[in-house]
Amino acid sequence: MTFSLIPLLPELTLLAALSLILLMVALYPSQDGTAAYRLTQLALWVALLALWLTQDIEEPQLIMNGMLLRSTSTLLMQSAALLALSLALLYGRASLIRQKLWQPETFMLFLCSTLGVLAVIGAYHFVPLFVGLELMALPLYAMVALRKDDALSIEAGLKYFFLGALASGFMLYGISLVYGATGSLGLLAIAHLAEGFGSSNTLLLLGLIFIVAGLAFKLSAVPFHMWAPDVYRGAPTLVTLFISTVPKLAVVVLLLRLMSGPLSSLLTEWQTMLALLAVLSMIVGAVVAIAQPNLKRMLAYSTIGHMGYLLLGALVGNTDGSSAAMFYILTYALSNLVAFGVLLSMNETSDGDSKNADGKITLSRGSDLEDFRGLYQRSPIRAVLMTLAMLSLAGVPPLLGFYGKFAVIAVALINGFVWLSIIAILTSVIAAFYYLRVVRLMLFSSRSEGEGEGEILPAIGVIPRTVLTLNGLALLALGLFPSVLLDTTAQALAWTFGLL
Amino acid sequence: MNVPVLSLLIWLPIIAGVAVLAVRNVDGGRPSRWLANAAAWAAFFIAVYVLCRFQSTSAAMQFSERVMWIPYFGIEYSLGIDGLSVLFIGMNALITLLVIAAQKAGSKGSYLSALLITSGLTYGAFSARDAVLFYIFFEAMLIPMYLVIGVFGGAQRKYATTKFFLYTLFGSLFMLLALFYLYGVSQTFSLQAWHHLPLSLYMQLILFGAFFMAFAVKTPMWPLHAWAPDAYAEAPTGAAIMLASTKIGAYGFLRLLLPIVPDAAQVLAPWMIGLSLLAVIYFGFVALAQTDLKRLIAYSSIAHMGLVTLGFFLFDAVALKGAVLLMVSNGLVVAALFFCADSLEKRLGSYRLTDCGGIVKAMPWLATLLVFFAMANIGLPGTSGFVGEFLVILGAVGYQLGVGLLAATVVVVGAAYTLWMVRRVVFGPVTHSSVSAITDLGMRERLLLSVLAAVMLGFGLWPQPLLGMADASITQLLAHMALSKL
Amino acid sequence: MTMMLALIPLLPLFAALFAGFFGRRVPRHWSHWVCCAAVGISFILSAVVLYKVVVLGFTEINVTLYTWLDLGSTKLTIGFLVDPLSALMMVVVTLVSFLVHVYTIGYMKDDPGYARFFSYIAFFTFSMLMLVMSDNFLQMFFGWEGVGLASYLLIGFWHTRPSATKAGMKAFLMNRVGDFGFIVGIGLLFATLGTLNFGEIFARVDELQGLNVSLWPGLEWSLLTVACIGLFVGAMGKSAQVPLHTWLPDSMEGPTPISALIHAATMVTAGIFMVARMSPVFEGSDTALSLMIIVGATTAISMAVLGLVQNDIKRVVAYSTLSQLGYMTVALGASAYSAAIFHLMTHAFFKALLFLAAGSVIIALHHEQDLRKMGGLRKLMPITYVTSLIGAWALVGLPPFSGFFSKEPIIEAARFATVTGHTYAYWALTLGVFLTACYTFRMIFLAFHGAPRYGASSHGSHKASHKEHHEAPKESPKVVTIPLIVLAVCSVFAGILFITPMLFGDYFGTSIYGNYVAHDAMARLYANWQGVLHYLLHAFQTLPFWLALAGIATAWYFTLSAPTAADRLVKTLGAAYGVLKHHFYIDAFYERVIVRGTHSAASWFVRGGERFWSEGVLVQGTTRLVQWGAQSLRYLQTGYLYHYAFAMVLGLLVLMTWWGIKK
Amino acid sequence: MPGLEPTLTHYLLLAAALLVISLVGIIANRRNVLVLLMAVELVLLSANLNFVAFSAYYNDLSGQVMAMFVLATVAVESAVGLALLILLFRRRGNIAIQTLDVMKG
Repeated sequence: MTFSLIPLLPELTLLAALSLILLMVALYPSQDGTAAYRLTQLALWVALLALWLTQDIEEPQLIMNGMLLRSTSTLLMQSAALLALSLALLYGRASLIRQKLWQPETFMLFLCSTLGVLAVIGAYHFVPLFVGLELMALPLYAMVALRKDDALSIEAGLKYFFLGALASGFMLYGISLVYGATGSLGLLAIAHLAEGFGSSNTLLLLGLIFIVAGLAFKLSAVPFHMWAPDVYRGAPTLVTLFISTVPKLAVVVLLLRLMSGPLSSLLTEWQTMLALLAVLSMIVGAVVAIAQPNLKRMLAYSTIGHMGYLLLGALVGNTDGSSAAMFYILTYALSNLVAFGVLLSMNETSDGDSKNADGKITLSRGSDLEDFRGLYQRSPIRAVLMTLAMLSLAGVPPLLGFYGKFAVIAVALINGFVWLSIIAILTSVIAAFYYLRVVRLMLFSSRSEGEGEGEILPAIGVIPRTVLTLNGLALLALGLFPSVLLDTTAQALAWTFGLL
Repeated sequence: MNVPVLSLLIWLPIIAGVAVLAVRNVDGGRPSRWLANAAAWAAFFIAVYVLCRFQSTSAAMQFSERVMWIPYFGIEYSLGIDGLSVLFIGMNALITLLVIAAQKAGSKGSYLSALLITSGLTYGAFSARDAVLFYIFFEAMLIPMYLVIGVFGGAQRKYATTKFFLYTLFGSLFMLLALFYLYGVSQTFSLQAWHHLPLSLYMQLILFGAFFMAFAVKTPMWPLHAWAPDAYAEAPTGAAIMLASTKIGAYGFLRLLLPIVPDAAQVLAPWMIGLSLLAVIYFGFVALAQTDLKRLIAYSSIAHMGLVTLGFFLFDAVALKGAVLLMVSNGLVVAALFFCADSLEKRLGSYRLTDCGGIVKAMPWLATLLVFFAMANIGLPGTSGFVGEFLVILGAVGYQLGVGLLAATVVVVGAAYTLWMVRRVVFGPVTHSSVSAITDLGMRERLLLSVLAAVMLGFGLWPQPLLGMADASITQLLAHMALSKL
Repeated sequence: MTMMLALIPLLPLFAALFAGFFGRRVPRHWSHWVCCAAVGISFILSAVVLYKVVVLGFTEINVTLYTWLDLGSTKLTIGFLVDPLSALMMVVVTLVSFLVHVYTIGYMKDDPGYARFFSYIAFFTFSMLMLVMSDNFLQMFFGWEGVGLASYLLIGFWHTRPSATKAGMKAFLMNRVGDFGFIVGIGLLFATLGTLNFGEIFARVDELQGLNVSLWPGLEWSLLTVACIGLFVGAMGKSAQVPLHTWLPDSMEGPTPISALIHAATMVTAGIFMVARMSPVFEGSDTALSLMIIVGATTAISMAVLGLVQNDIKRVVAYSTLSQLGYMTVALGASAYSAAIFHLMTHAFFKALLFLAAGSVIIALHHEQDLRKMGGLRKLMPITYVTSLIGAWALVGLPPFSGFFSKEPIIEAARFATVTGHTYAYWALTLGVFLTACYTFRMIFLAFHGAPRYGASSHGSHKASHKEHHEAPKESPKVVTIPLIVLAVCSVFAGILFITPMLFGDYFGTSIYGNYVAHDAMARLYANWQGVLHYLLHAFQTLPFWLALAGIATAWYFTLSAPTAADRLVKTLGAAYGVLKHHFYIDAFYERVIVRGTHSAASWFVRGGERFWSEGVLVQGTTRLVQWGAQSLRYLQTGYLYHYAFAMVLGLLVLMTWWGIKK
Repeated sequence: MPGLEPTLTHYLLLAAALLVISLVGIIANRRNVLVLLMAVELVLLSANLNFVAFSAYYNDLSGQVMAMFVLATVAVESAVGLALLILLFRRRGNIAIQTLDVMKG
């Protein structure tokens, strides 16, 4: 039994960078994050390069004894994850420095989690899958609580940790039941075995339910969403961006993979459960976001809502549905990057820093909606980019976000999920309201007092600004030529379906 | 002859709009205004070219362009115009030109830019032959409109814009569902193909509901109109005109709803007629109680749109022709009245009827033109307003005497609120301290309004050329609607 | 020929445009020269046309100018139909219009809106000519509304007076109420016959017989009746028949020349003209004829009664116009269309004359219109007096003045008519003669006879007269008196000259159609006709003649012989007098019920429909609902870790039960 | 005793019981974060028990391999959890759960 390590080059690159940073920290304990940051970016791009060079994109292949899958869809999603992290770090660099998180450890955590993401996207066996999930999740708990002196950060970290651990437990329990039902942990083998069961196998069904619960938590689908607003709010914004984007890519792949392959015999049960989750997520996401005074919190509910739409596409359970869901998550990630990119360019201060536990903790500034009042006058570029992001998230043509909604709702409706589609459009109208509120505050309102502006709006570096602008324009450009992304996704899936 | 004329028409204003935005702060905004004017003129001439080259004897799509755009869903970038579109292309060109040309020095580049982009998208919506393309143009218009009203609008602009945006989005998303369904059935988004798609009555009724939501909001029809008066009243004049004059919602009825679900339209026609009559009478009365000039114009426009939708659902050639002509006319009249309101507001600082009054002494030009436009709004023969109104009423009487009687009330009610407005604004005692000090219309305003007046008069005295362009397509539409798709 | 016909309306139009656009930039007299010349040429051309029609025998000239709209099924065209009926109308219109134009030069000479006034009246002439010359409903409606617009603008000519602008608006709106019926009538004809062309409609009118129309499914009416009633409602608006008459007295807010031109001689008779033009259609519906005869008779008698109690000289004439329009309508109802048109013509002359004479008095008295402040002008203004007297005689219908020849046949026709209500009409008209004589001569006596009252009563009570009342009133200038004289001549001779061809000859030929079998009033009149002379002599044996004399005597008694008797009579009448003084409370009804009702309905729509339902329930309601949902769901997000975990476990359990239920 | 020989079902029931206990522990515990940590670990361990039981049942080693991986994960998880606990205590001076409600709604 021999196998080549070449296909693992991307993962290995990240691992190498991780180790190198660890070594650097050991050797030069007092250094700041500059070197680690550069190394991380380098590692990400090298990994991206390696990904594209080592893949034979025509044929999906199982490597490492059937543990991992390499296919066009994993290539796409892994690339997306790496790219998203790279952009996120670029946008969040200044923010890290301001929040005194400019340390090598920060980047180690990011790399570690991303390694988990790559593993999950590639995993075709429950062992690497579970290990990947944990590898992805555990650093996140630490990252959320990275601001060790910020009460909100710690609170968020704890909440995320406990609930995340519980969800991991659900997931694992579910895996164990599936193992019990089939006697195998390899997805390919399970797929073959489960085909004969139909939906009569209690263990398999129970297992499915636990797994869905675990996945729903990762996706922050209602009612497994409760962590999301608090964590989004409490975590350093860069971490929030990461949580809302990169792991979601992995979890979507996981969901689609389990649904289309190993557990496809239970499609009706999948659909019923996902439909319930989707409806609740769409409604809660749209409705509760309206009452949020804080942008990060609002975006948490926005994510919840978006996951509802994504599930709408996913639950269809065929190639079209899967590619729609995958396309959706990509459009969402791109739009989200812009929104958070703008948010990261603002200076967040936390008045809670200095208070102790007995005192009342006032929440921080810099991410409240009020801080965006009259933003256009003070910083047009931020306001315009944020507007693009909000309209894209709201799904207004001709921005990219529209096509995401277009794809999932089209697929759902054509496949007969009429009521879900109607709920989807009703909630997207409600959702449009809160996205527009941000636009309205930035563009239509003016700020009366002028104090504290420099503090909130530091200058943005040339490179982040350029890249962020390009990212924002990409929402429009891809909106005019959506086929670039849509065809890529669809083809990636078309070539790999059955072995997603 | 392969110049993509329609693409040029669509993208030229949009690209110019972006360029205007880019240079808006250069040299005190002069280049941006110059550019905007140049673009508006260029688009106008292209539109004139299109109108001239248009073969009015044919009901077929002309100036066609087809490129596969989103192959995954089979969505094509497919353009083409027939007799129904061409009138509105022309009107959009005229209105855009006037709106842009009306801007004096000092107006913001971003404002002009938004107007240009809206104009380009409007051309797109009128020439799209693919449902998704239509939808995108239809919806994308929301963004510049939303921004321009929100930034440059009146005191209640935030509330008004939000309502406007959400209402329109709400309606059009239902249409999107209908498009998806039709795509699911036919595997294409081509409108042409959908026109011949057999559909069960049950499905047609559902699709009707979905299309109705979109177009009834946009038209607007009762009871989905609540956004319109606020949006018209709060919008800056140019935006209000672009919003009220382009008639894209009513066009949607003609282009999508009627040909795609003709049987449902037949079945539901009595309800639609009822809603239209309700609009005519109800909005007429509401207009009567308005104290704000712009709101009065807004309600008047909505009331007339009731007559337009009435014309659609009578399934009568005369009424349908009248409805199309009324759309064009109402676009012109509303634009003219909004311009007048704007001229007044610039001088008196208010749109309230109680603040105007007795302007005839100080502003004979405006007074004369306003009376003329009021007469066009009333539908006095010889003005454009008469043609459509008359034909729709004729059609309504032919359909059912009761419907005709109710439709004809517009003759009285329309005159009542319009004359009331004229009496308050033009005649009567001077109620505002600055009325005596104001100056009459400047050269630019005079020219602008005179052009509109001349167009309305010409259209009223000889509407045949206009109808001639649309005639073949309307006839074809009627013939098509008469065929059952069951 | 086409060119000449086109020029007849277009010349006044060009003049109107000239005066309107350039009037303020060129010397004042250019406006009146251009307008008078244009209308004058129009008159000459019209006379030529009439000559061709009558003498050269072009009985019907039908030309099409252009296709206004091609509807596929039919072409709506603009063109002229010239036959004896329209030729006559053209001459009357252009003649009166020309005289009024000339008169205006004197009457309006100090007005700042001089050019504007000429522009308006020239435009009016254009519209009126388009109306009478039209060969189809579309063009007729164009002229119909055009004259309405001109009337609106001219009533509100002195726009600084709120009462004037209000009267203009009222006139327009009431006419629109009429138009409502008119357009529905046109629509019915169009819907059934598919054409708006008069010739085609007349040719196919038999197809309409027996057809029914349903207001809504189940309620069926005769189509012809509904269409005729619709058209007649239009005529009621334009020709100010009860109950759509109240705008006409108010329209006296306008300058006097237009009262003469528009609100006496021409525009208000457009309704009469239209019905006469549509005679083939109206002949098909006894119900419509009956309605006309009743409405006309009611108008004739009730407005004559009101004329008795007016003190404003113009209003007296206005009510007399209303009453006379009632006579014409009765004639129409009695199928005596030619009698109606004949009376229309004579009325145009003598009523224009009376108005212009009243105007002459008004200028002489420096815009004093109150009869109680006149008196004794006979000596000071001899021409005005004599012409007024001729007008009054004509109006009262004393032989041999024109009014006699036109009114007498109408009364006779009412008697001979066969439709329901003709007896009522006959007695109403007969009594009307007495009343007409009363109010007309009351006006003459008050204005021209007795002692002057204008100097004495004007101490401070009237605004403008303070400075001027020292100057004695004097005769008006030539531009004013010459039109009076011309009209007086017409008033004297028009009847005696034209009664034979117009009523009993075949002047109208086929242009007026009467069903002389079913509605044989004209036939019976003709049977009694033994020539003009006999008719004159016969007059002294008829009731109307003596009633007229009695009326004059009564007027003389109450105004000159025993002025205090009038006051005593008023006291005796008491409440009844109040009813008259308030015009039967019709205005009050409109003001209090219709106008206020509309306004309160409008504000109710705004409050109930817009604010409560659309804005409150639909918009705010949805918003509140969503916000309430948001707050409720937020409440669930307590912030406590164990609640979050509980939610997850609950979710898990729900998924399980879901599956369990399905199982 | 043949009747007391534990079968697969017994192991599964035990694991399920452990799961329920831990869930109750998480929901009902409102004071101490440390107890919460223990309860959470118990969830994973109950799953682990399943793996081992099934592994034995199927005579398939992969389940036990999985259990090993899970054990390692549990250890890491505890480490992260405890670290967070320390942070909380340092910041607040207590580890009560009820105070963790600054963010809500």
